[in-house]
Amino acid sequence: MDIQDLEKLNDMLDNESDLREKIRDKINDLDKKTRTMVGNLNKIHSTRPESIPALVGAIRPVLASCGETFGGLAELIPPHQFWRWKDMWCHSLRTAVFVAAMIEYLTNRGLLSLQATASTLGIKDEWQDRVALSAEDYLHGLIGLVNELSRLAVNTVTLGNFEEPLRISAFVKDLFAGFSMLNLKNDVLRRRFDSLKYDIKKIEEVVYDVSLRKLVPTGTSEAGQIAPM
Amino acid sequence: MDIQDLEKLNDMLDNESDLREKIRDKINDLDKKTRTMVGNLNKIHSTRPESIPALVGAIRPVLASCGETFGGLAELIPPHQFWRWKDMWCHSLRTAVFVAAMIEYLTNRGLLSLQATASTLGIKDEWQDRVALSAEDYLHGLIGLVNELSRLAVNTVTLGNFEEPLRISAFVKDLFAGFSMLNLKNDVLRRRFDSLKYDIKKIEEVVYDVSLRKLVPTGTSEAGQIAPM
Amino acid sequence: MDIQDLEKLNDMLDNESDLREKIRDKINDLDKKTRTMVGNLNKIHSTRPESIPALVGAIRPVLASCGETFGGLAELIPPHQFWRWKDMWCHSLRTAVFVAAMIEYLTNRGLLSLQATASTLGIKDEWQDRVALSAEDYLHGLIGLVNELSRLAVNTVTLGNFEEPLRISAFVKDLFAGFSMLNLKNDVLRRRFDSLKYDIKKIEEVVYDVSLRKLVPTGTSEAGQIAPM
Amino acid sequence: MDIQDLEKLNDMLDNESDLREKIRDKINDLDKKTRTMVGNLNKIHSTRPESIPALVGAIRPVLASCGETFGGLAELIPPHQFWRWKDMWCHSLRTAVFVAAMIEYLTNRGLLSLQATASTLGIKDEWQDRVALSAEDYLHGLIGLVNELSRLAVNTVTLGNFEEPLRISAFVKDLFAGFSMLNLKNDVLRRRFDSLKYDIKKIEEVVYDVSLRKLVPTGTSEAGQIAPM
Amino acid sequence: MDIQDLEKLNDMLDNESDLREKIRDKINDLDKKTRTMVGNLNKIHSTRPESIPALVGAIRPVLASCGETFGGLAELIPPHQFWRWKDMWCHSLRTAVFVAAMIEYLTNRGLLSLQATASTLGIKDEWQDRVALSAEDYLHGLIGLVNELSRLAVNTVTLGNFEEPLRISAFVKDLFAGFSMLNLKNDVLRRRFDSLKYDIKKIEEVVYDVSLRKLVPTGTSEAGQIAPM
Amino acid sequence: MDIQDLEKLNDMLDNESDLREKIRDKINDLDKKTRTMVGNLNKIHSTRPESIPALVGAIRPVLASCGETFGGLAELIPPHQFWRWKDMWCHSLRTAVFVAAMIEYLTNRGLLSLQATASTLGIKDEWQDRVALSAEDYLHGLIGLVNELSRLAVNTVTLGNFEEPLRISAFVKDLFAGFSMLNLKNDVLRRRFDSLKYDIKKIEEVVYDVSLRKLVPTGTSEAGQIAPM
Amino acid sequence: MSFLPAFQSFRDELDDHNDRRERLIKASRDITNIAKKTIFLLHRVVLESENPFEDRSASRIKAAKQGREKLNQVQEMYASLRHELVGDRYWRYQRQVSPGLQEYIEALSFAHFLEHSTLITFQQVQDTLCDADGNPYFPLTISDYLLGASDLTGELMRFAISGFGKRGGRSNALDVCAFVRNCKADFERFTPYVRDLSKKQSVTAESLVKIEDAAYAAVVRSSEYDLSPDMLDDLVTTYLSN
Amino acid sequence: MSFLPAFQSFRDELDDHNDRRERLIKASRDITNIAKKTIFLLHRVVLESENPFEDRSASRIKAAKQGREKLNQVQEMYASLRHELVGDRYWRYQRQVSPGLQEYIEALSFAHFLEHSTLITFQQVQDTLCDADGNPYFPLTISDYLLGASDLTGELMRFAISGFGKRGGRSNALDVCAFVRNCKADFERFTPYVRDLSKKQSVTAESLVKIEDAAYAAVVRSSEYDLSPDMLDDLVTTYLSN
Ligand SMILES: [Mn+2]
Ligand SMILES: [Mn+2]
Repeated sequence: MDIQDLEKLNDMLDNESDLREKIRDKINDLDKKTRTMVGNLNKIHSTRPESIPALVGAIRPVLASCGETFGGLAELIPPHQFWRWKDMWCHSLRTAVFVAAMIEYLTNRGLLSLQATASTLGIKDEWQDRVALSAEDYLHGLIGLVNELSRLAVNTVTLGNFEEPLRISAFVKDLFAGFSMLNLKNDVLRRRFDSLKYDIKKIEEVVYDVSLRKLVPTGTSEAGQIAPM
Repeated sequence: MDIQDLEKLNDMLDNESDLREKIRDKINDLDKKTRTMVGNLNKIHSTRPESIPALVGAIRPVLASCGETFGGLAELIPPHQFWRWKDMWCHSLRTAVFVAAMIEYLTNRGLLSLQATASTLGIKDEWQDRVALSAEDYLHGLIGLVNELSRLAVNTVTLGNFEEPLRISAFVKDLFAGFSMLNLKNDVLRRRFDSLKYDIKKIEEVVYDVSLRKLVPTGTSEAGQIAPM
Repeated sequence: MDIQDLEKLNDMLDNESDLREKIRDKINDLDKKTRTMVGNLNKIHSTRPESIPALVGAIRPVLASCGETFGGLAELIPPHQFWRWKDMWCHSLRTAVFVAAMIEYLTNRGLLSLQATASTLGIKDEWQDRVALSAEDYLHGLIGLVNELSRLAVNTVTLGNFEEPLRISAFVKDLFAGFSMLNLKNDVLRRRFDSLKYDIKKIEEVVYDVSLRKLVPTGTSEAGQIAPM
Repeated sequence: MDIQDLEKLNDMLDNESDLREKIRDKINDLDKKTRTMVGNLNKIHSTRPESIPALVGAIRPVLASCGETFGGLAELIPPHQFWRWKDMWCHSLRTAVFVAAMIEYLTNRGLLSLQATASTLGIKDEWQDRVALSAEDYLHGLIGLVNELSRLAVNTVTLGNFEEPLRISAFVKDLFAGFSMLNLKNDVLRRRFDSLKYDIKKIEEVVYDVSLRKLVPTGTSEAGQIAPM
Repeated sequence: MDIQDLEKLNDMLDNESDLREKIRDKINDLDKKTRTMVGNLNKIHSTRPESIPALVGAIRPVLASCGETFGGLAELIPPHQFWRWKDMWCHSLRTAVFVAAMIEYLTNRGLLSLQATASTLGIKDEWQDRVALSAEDYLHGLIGLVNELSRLAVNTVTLGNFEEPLRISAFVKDLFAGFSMLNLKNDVLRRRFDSLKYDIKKIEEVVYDVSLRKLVPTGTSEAGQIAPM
Repeated sequence: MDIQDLEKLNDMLDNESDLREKIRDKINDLDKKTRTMVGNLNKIHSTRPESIPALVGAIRPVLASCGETFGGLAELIPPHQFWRWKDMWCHSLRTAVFVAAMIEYLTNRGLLSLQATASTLGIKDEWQDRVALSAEDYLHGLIGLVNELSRLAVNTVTLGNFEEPLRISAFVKDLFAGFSMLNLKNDVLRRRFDSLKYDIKKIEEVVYDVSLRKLVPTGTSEAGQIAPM
Repeated sequence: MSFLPAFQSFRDELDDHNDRRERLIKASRDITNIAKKTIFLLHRVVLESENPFEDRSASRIKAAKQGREKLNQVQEMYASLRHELVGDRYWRYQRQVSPGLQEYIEALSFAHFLEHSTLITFQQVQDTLCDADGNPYFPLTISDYLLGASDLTGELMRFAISGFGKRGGRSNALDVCAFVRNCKADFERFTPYVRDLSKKQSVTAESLVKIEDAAYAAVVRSSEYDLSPDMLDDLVTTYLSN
Repeated sequence: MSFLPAFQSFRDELDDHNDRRERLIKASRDITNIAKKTIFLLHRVVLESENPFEDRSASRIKAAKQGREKLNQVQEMYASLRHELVGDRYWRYQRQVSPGLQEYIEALSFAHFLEHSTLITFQQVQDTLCDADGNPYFPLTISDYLLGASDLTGELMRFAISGFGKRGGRSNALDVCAFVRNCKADFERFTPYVRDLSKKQSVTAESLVKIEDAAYAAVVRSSEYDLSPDMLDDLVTTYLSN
């Protein structure tokens, strides 16, 4: 092997492995944040409606601070190498998407769009070729949201809140219709989409239980008309 | 090859395989005890609250006798070789931890600390370099406890005891919150911890079922107020 | 979960993962050295006898410097935890044993004893409970030596040196006889030892070829009489 | 090679391969029968209690006809060679054990003993050294029974029969307690036995569902008091 | 589960595992002997013809002592259970067959028949249903003999004995012709037999080398005319 | 499933499995013939040139009788299903090709063309869609021929025939040039073609040996001029 | 080098074979993709419709029609591949053709099920792979038919679960449960003959348990009330739409 | 169903991605086939030539030229795929692109070896994958370069063995032996960085042993005579052509 070539290759590989180390540091940062947020979000299952805003309020600043970390990442990643490195942080990113989407749901009972999610997470459009929110990661985050909402439907009833399951049901059905539009491969997303069907089934069962027990005051059941809890 | 060297090598190999045999004997002892205890503990799923103390009382002496076996092990293991052999008994040890922690729960509805578990099992501090209770094995035992408690939540309801699931729920959520604060690596322990969420979901569904049907007096969902069964 | 207990558990888990990182760094060090040495040793297959001493001379300082790395390891490993961590470096250690034994063979046509190997690698007796050379690792290194010597027998003939195969044959047969007297279990070591017979067959065929063609002075087939090259 | 020796060897090899062919034919016979029976037994999941006796009645003659096939096998197998050939039919035999045990359960809600199973299958004691029912095969058949009963517990409820799960629960727990007392090695049987706990959990959840909803008359949860369906 | 049935099952399982232990002890005995003999036989590759009888003489008593071990085995194995346990010792038995056949070759340049092998190893006809020498094991032993003879052909030339390869060639070809007449199935034996052609090729090349160089008196290539070495 | 469909499918499958059985019978026939022929051909390695014609003469009738078997096959195979079943007999067919090509070589020192091979084996053109000789099978047979010729090159020298290797060398080189024309996948044929290179190398070594020893009378070495042995 | 002409023709033959193999592999991938998209389409269309769970309802027939139209693309591809599979060639390239073909059969049988609530027959599948004169493009094998149809059970499981919350979804789960149970029973006898069918049967068994669990849940939930499941469904629906 | 527009765009994006992935897989298979054929061509042309084993001999240069010409097809394919791999896309579809690319590098490095008796450099490979202005079609990775070049050793082993009997073949075996030994040594340091390179190194080690055995055989055979190997070769050749 040519000596100069050898050295050039060596330099490239060293740079690459340095870079990997630095990226990993940033991701550790991000992981600490998502772990904290998920830990706090976990409390929604035992929190009464009136205390939810405070809970969400405590998470928001942490969520906002993610932008900084993504900014750090964007500085590290060389131009056009988004797809080269993204596997390293996609798990953390999906968790962050889940958190952002859950907070939006808890606040407005609505869906955070991809664009809005990216901006909530502080991911800037101009980083497109280095750090971006892909449709795939966004969709994984939403599936995480549905998983958690099916648990929430059960637990809000335990806490005596019989209207929330109806709202969850309406929201999740809409989301399911969206997912049904996609042509998926036999990949992870497909498998998670399949699992989503079980969440919907669970939610339907809760709705069935509370409907039949006539626990919903007449006239309030159209989801749109119910005030946020 | 030098004859003396050869003999030395052979001695080392022979000693090792003798020792392994003896350790295996001790572990067989231990296994017989844990199998008996687990067999008896299995009866909690069909035992009414008033008979639980007797059931637990019958297991305690067997649990106490484990100290003897660990003592035998500690005599066998050469100094400094805890880490060489511990894989041989870690499965049995984790089962013993599970038994000790379950008995504590059934008696006081509380968590047995690592220190208290070691002392219940008769593992002495001065054996540190030969036989010890590692954090990892302790945590594995606790995960086993949660697995079993989710089953218990289901079965106590079948037996007409609707309050126990609430206590289990409170206990397990507390434990889960603790686990969430640990920095677990992506290893077996993390994977088993992740699987806990299925147990929690199951317990939540039981609590949902009894709440929905108003089978527990209102206000009791704050578990702390319920007296032990 | 008790806060103090939690913190203690977390400290234990954190220390462990820090330590693992530091050990891995040391092993990377060691790997760089063994890779360099093996790379250089690889040249024996194309080096004429008169240049072998220079080649070996260039490797010796690197070999000597391993002691430093092992020293670093010995400082890192907590007392009594040799068996906990040794799997992490056993592959590198076995390569180092191979290098040391090959250098001894190339210099004196003799076998480096376990004791002498440990001392060549700078592994001190007083580290026994942290860093040591086990019989198993030593034997694995020797098997690596035989694998390489069978290739050497072929290549020295290509270089026009017809006597070296006779020495190799005598050395390897002696070593093989030694191995045959060990009580090996049916494990990795046994399997690698069984594979040695292919190396021996290959060496025998080389000796056959040079004997048949009378390329070595008659009577020299008793290897002892040949002076080192 | 000596001609006579050659011929003797060839005769031995030829006989063996003829025999294997004939045994395979018998096993194909047996397989056809077990496949028919399993296919019919599969209908229990969608059959109402009152039609079960007819279903079972249709299977009994097939089961009885197995004795003939085993008799054919017993004629083929040379004396003392039970252990040589038994692996060829153990899979089919275990299926047959499962069928016999299921039919007994469906008829009397009881366990068919090893002895009774052998006699139901028409395996005679005097064939001991050629065709016999080993403890291992019997136990494998029983595990298959439990696997199927956990499915049956679910499906009888779907058919509106809420009491059967209680009987299944009592039966399976009794069987499980029996298995727990066996000294199983760490082999296939142990692993299949360990998997039984999932079946038991599933059955317990069914019992929970019907108890919670008071779908069975109170007091009937002690299974012994329920008359066979 | 019936208590008596349970105990019977447990007894069966316990006896089996005791027996396995005892058989393993006997086989360890046998292994020690075969290992010693193989170790000694290994010396034929560097032993001059005149010293072969002494070498063989030293092995014969060990070989004779195998009968004792087989006798011990025959006492352990219950009637009719030859085929149940034989896999445990077939590896050792095949090695013993190899030793017996090699000694016969070295002494008389002839083939030891199956019958004669059994009697050399002290395996008695009346143990047929417990311990016997099957055609398969005998043939495996002979294949081991050919493997070793191809090595011997090479090494006798190195030792200056140019006639032995011719005898080996004649013997092996005769044996090969015999094997060719057997109706082997596509199993392990067939695969090992197919591999014999590499040994034969090697032997032919040795014969070629000595013929080409006229190292054997002309006319001697008809092996029958050569006196034993 | 539709009842009529069920029966139709069943009939088709039964026919298919009957057919498979009948084909297997024919192939057993064929195998017996090829085994006999290969066994006889094996004698060429120890047969002097003058006896080769007799040896070949004894094989020819067996070879001719293969046509009958192929005819039987052609009657069995349904139209257009050559590729469906051919895997069952391709091993035997390749052996038959090898035999035919070897006999041609031994008789005329020439290559039997694909067309001529098919006609020697009695495979008729009009069976094209049922039984045919594919290029692939023909080429496999030729590689088998080269394998055997490299062995023959060695053994003819042992028998004192120094001219045959030169003829073999010329023949095999031509064949190699042919094979080099092919674009192979990484499949079996490629692997066997690679192995063919070693055969050529072996033959070259024999030619080298005999050339340098000037054992070839000057003037006779141009292969074309040498009379068949 | 006297053998060259012969080997030149061998080369041409081998190259020809490899090129054809490549073409078929590519076509098979394309067919797989279309079939997969068709399956998603069917799920989508039928679940969005009014009466997805009513036998032979207009909406199911409409969904099936849309699926069939998409599958026409595949049929056209097979028509154009016809010369590559002529005579014996299907058997030679079976391993390349089967994956796409089985996926096609899965999609086709799903459309058929929606329309007729039955399992498509062997002949019906073969009929879709024939020219205008009824000559098959290639012989359909039982193996491809059974393995493709076996995959249908997985899609039916998804259909039953995701329709669970809709009106009639509970009784649909019971119907699908019976259908899949019959498929499993009918296929069983073919397992000794068809390679890999046992593996597919295990997957079917898993799907069946999932459907059984859903059917069970439907019955258990409604068992506390003294009304038929359908009436309960109506109650809930009325309730929610109030 | 307010989310439909968003999901419609996700569907388009996913379909687009899957279609591109399919196109690249197909292209990669085609490239692999051309590269494999080129390797056979190189073996064939060089072994049929007059002086296959003479450094920089006209016949070796001619063979290399023929190989390069065939590989032009591959370069044109990469040029036409350029838009599929623009910007970041190479990294996204690396797993689809690599197999064909590595096979191409193997073929290219074989041609290069025949012409120059050296290992083609990283830059030289990248240069073949650029447009007229020197802009690369996509970034060449070290991993593809090393894994492709590593496969060269297997072809060199075949080259050494099959040329063994020809004039100069014996010393060629010695030369190739040295070259492969150096490759193996040089590549070793990259193994911690490049996935799968260790496995390839094991294959190289096996090839090396085969070449060493051939070189050994050459020396042993000629060692009985007091002449240089080349003179012995000449003797044999003269002898045979007499
Ligand atoms: Mn599918
Ligand atoms: Mn290659």
